[in-house]
Amino acid sequence: MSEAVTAKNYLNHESTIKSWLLTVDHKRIGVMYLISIIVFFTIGSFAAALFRLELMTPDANILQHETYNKLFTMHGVVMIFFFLVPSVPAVLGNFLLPLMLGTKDVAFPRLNLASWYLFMTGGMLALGAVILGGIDTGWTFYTPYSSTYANGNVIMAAFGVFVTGFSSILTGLNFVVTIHKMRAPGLNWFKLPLFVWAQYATSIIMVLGTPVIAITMVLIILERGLGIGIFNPALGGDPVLFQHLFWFYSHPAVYIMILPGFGVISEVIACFSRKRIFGYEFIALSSLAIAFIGFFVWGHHLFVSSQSIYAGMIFSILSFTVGIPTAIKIFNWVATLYGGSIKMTTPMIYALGFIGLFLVGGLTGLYLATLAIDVHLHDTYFVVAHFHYVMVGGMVFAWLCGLHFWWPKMFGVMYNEAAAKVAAITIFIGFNLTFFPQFILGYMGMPRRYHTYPEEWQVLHVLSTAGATVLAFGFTVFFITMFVSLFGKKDAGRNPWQATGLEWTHADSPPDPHNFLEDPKVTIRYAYDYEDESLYAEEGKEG
Amino acid sequence: MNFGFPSFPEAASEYAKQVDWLYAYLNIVTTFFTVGIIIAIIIFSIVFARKSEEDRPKGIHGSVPLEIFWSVIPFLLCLVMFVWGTDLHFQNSKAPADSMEFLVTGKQWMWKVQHPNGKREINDLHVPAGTPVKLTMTSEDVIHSYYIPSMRIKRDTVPGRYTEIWFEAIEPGTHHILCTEFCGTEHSRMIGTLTVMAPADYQEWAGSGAMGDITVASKDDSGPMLSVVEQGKAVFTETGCAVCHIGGGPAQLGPSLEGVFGTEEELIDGTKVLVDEDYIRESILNPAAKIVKGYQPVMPPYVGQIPEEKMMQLIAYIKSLAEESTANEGEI
Amino acid sequence: MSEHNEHNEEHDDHEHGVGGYVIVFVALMVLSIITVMASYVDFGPLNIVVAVFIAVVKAAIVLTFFMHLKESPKIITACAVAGFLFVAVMLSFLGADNKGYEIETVPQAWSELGW
Amino acid sequence: MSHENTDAPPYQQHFFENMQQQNQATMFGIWLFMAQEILFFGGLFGAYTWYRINYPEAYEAGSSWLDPKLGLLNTVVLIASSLTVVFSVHAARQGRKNGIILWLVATLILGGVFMGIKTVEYGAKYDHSLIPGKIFPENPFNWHGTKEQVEAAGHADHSTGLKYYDKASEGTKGNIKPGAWASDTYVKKTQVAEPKGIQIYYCLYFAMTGMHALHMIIGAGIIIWICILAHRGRFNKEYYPHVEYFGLYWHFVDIVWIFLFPLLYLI
Repeated sequence: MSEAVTAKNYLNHESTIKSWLLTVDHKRIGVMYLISIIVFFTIGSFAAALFRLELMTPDANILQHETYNKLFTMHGVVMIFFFLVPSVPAVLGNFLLPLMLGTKDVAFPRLNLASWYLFMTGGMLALGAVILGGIDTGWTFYTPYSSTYANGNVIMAAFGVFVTGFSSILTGLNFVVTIHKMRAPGLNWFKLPLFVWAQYATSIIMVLGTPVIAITMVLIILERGLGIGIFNPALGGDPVLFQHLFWFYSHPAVYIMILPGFGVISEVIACFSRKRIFGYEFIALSSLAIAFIGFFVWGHHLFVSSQSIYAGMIFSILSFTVGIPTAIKIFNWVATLYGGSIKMTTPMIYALGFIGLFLVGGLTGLYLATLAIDVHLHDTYFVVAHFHYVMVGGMVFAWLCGLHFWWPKMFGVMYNEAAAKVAAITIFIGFNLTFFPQFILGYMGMPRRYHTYPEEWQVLHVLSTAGATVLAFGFTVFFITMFVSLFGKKDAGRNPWQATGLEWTHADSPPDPHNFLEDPKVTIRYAYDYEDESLYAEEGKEG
Repeated sequence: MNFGFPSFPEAASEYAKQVDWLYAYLNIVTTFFTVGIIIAIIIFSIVFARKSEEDRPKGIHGSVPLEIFWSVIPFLLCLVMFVWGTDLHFQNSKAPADSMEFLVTGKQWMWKVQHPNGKREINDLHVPAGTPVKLTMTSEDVIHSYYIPSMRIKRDTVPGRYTEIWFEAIEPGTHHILCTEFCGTEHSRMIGTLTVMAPADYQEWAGSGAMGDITVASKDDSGPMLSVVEQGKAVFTETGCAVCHIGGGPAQLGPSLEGVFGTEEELIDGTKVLVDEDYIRESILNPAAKIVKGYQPVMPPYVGQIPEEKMMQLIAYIKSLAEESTANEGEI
Repeated sequence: MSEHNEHNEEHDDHEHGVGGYVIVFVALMVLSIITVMASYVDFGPLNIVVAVFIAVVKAAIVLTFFMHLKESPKIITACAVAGFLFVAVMLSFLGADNKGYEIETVPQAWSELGW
Repeated sequence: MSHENTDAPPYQQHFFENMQQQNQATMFGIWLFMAQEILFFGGLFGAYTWYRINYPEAYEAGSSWLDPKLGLLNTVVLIASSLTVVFSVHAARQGRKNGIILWLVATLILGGVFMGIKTVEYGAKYDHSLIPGKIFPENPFNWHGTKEQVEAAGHADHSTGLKYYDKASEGTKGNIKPGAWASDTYVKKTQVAEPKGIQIYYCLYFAMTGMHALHMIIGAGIIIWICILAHRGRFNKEYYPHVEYFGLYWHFVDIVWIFLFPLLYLI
């Protein structure tokens, strides 16, 4: 790293490997999560690239059936449990939460470090399962396939998910306590940044939802290892029960994967519109509403799996209901743009891209909540496209957005704006090209997890693979840009975006090991007070 | 089906067309919002672009009427989707009484089908046009899902339990049959062709005795072709069910099965149970679970002794016993 | 919920000392015996309701007195309640899927509605 | 605003403003953990509910082999151990080091009694071949009827095909242990039908009580650790969080049993 700056900060005050591995500093733990999830992201992406290539032709060319199944399972397990769930909460959340709250650390720093170790243990177990023979159950682990018929190391992978689940629970617990008890004097609930609100809602889901998947994984392990029969129809077990228990967590889990993204977007939109956010209370409380209602909609994953049609009806209406708080957020963001002073920086491009893509993802969710339509679309590429629009178009865009936004704060350096913008636009185009054709494929009936498919669908698959190539190129540009920037001059300055929030106004870039040189006192009138002239004062432009 | 660039699946039944109308409504609503919001973002980005670093736009706190407006309108639009979609789904969830019943068994990685007259097929399905066709389905191993895109219907086949779907094809043609629930290595090969034939052609085809291109022939195929009910009767006799379950009278160990299907029976603990496919299946596999009042739990369990296909034939036969007896009473 | 909950001073909640705890213990014992006795009476399907109700009362007693929810800030009570609430929701939805596999259960009325 | 807190007690973490904040934060954290535990067991109770609706008769038949007397005894033991924990916390509040250790050891002993009774019960399940799955391949799950059916058969004739080998008469036959059930190859004129889902009942029985027992074993480890800390004089009147939080944990384990007892043994 550059020698230009000698000021003590959290990155350089100690530099041994031990000082990183045993750190209890939330900022360093955040950076460790960042590095880990980038590794997992790369692994998951390579799996996706391989099977996307295979899907160019209707027949099996480069992969065996078995290999194909293992690859998409690996893609799903790694991306969901080891990339998306920790992407914003564990990286940006860990780094920013105490800074935003004006405190020295999270409530339980050692627990925080333990979470990272649990996460890595789980990740290693899952990767180990992949290396030692792979798993071919899909990330959903549906019984009785996973418990009786599947090949490979289901037990090891399930145990990996179990362990990672506890990492998630402990992180959530830590955040909830931190937000409740560690706020700086004067920072009351309705002065909090919306990122904190989003993290709060997410953490509640993590604490209350994840234990159910943990116990479900225990049951899978017992069933597969000891054949106790709890999901085995031959012994009276019921595979549909597994689906209920699984989705009781896994549906709220998609809100774990998207709510923190909403938080990031709220910050960025306000900052680059230079305007307080429109309808602050509605955005804040809609996060909680989503977290709460999100627990009662899981049955829409079981519309065709012989669930009672009455239960289906209830879950259908509840699924529509959860769309409303989401709509409120989108309308409020657009309303914030109105009358603002909009600057098209890289984070802003990602944020606006997020709104567009998430809109498509969210609205296609309505198709899947509608009973008659879902029967047709269930388990087709329509679902795949919907999910990727929400998760990649939503969460990955939010993650990239947040990374670009807080990069100067995290590492004290500014990246090359032009290159970053090229990456952002390439990713946006590549993403749409990859996944929009899949909506059409889905309505035509292309089932997910198919290795080979009828010939007439080839055109759309080729389009999709072409898009994936563009997407891969975009991500490569992004990684190179960010990596190169680390070796640049540490001259980002304390508040390069002239943003509100304690992390910008009171902490250095990169922050001191103890975050703030003196304890911050909150004097703002309300959150996102962009009319406050002190933001634009001396340290605005030059650090 | 293929017109250069495939973009929309064929709608081969009335129901499929109704689903497409609902789909069209959803497309209109979502396109309106997507395009509207994206245009708003673009216009705002241009009109309110930062002109100078000295810009200090005025903040707006928010507006409760606006929030209510943009919550209630989408909610009402969603309610229409909900009511429409649920109504369509409920109306389609039960097959008409005069449907032809086909038996479908999913197995890694094939669909085994039996026609009402006993003819068998693997993977493919031949049906007559203009007749409601009901598929009663189960699975021998893992969960599969029977999917006919051009009929817009799909249902999981769950081991240990029966599910059903039905459709009525409008005109002759061929369509895809797909498995949509991931079921293992050759999941993507678990596909077949639905051939809709003119009723007369179907009669000829089904009556011909030709077994199509079946590669996995079962032992029963060697003899003269029997209908499902007849095969069920054979199973009924050879398994020895007839000893206790036909005729009735005080000396009989088990309740007579004539005319019981679809009725309610009182159990020893006083509760009532509807005699349906699942109950019959349960009573064969685990007789002691629900004993009809007046009888002793003496029947041995047949778990693992009757393959799924035979089970379906048995059930079809027991059903037919009920139909014979109700036919005399002139029930609709 | 928000600012530090002042009404809870950690050190002045010793009102029910040893004696209080023993009374709580005796109450729990009595309830345990009642629940056993109730199980020998045939209330039909109500048996399970009675048993669960007594168990809920016992759990509430343990939570209130042994676990000191009585003197704890509201947010902590909220934690406990949230846990039980979400389990209750899960159980009721699982119950809603009861017997869902019988297609016969579609009421005629619904399809005749036609809308 | 506060500078380095020089008058802070040694057990205050540096990132907390004061002890009150630390206490409230840790207490809140522990309760969130409790909420998490409730949901963890909630998954098992979900499975219990689901199968109870599907197989009511299996629950009835299966529970006939559980002894409510032992269950009640265990309930008494466990609630008593909750009481001793409360006393231990009470002692901690008054700063009595020996009181902490004494009552915790009492808790440990009661926990041991509970586990002992549990072992007896599990052993009986083994003898009756009621352990599902492949845990004991030499003694697979084998249903011989409810307790009432078996007792009736044992004293009357062999018409239902059931026979109980008591120690005196048949103890030496084959590899069947005294008091064990005859295997299928022995006497079975007609089979007793298994209620559907009977194995599932025992799956749930072992999963739920096993998970509960696992929590008790972890609790026992914590007791020993806290006793060591107390012995070293780590606690005082103002500072005894370990004891207090362990108390909460133990009461939670108690609450789980309060639900398990009636649901498994009584109805």
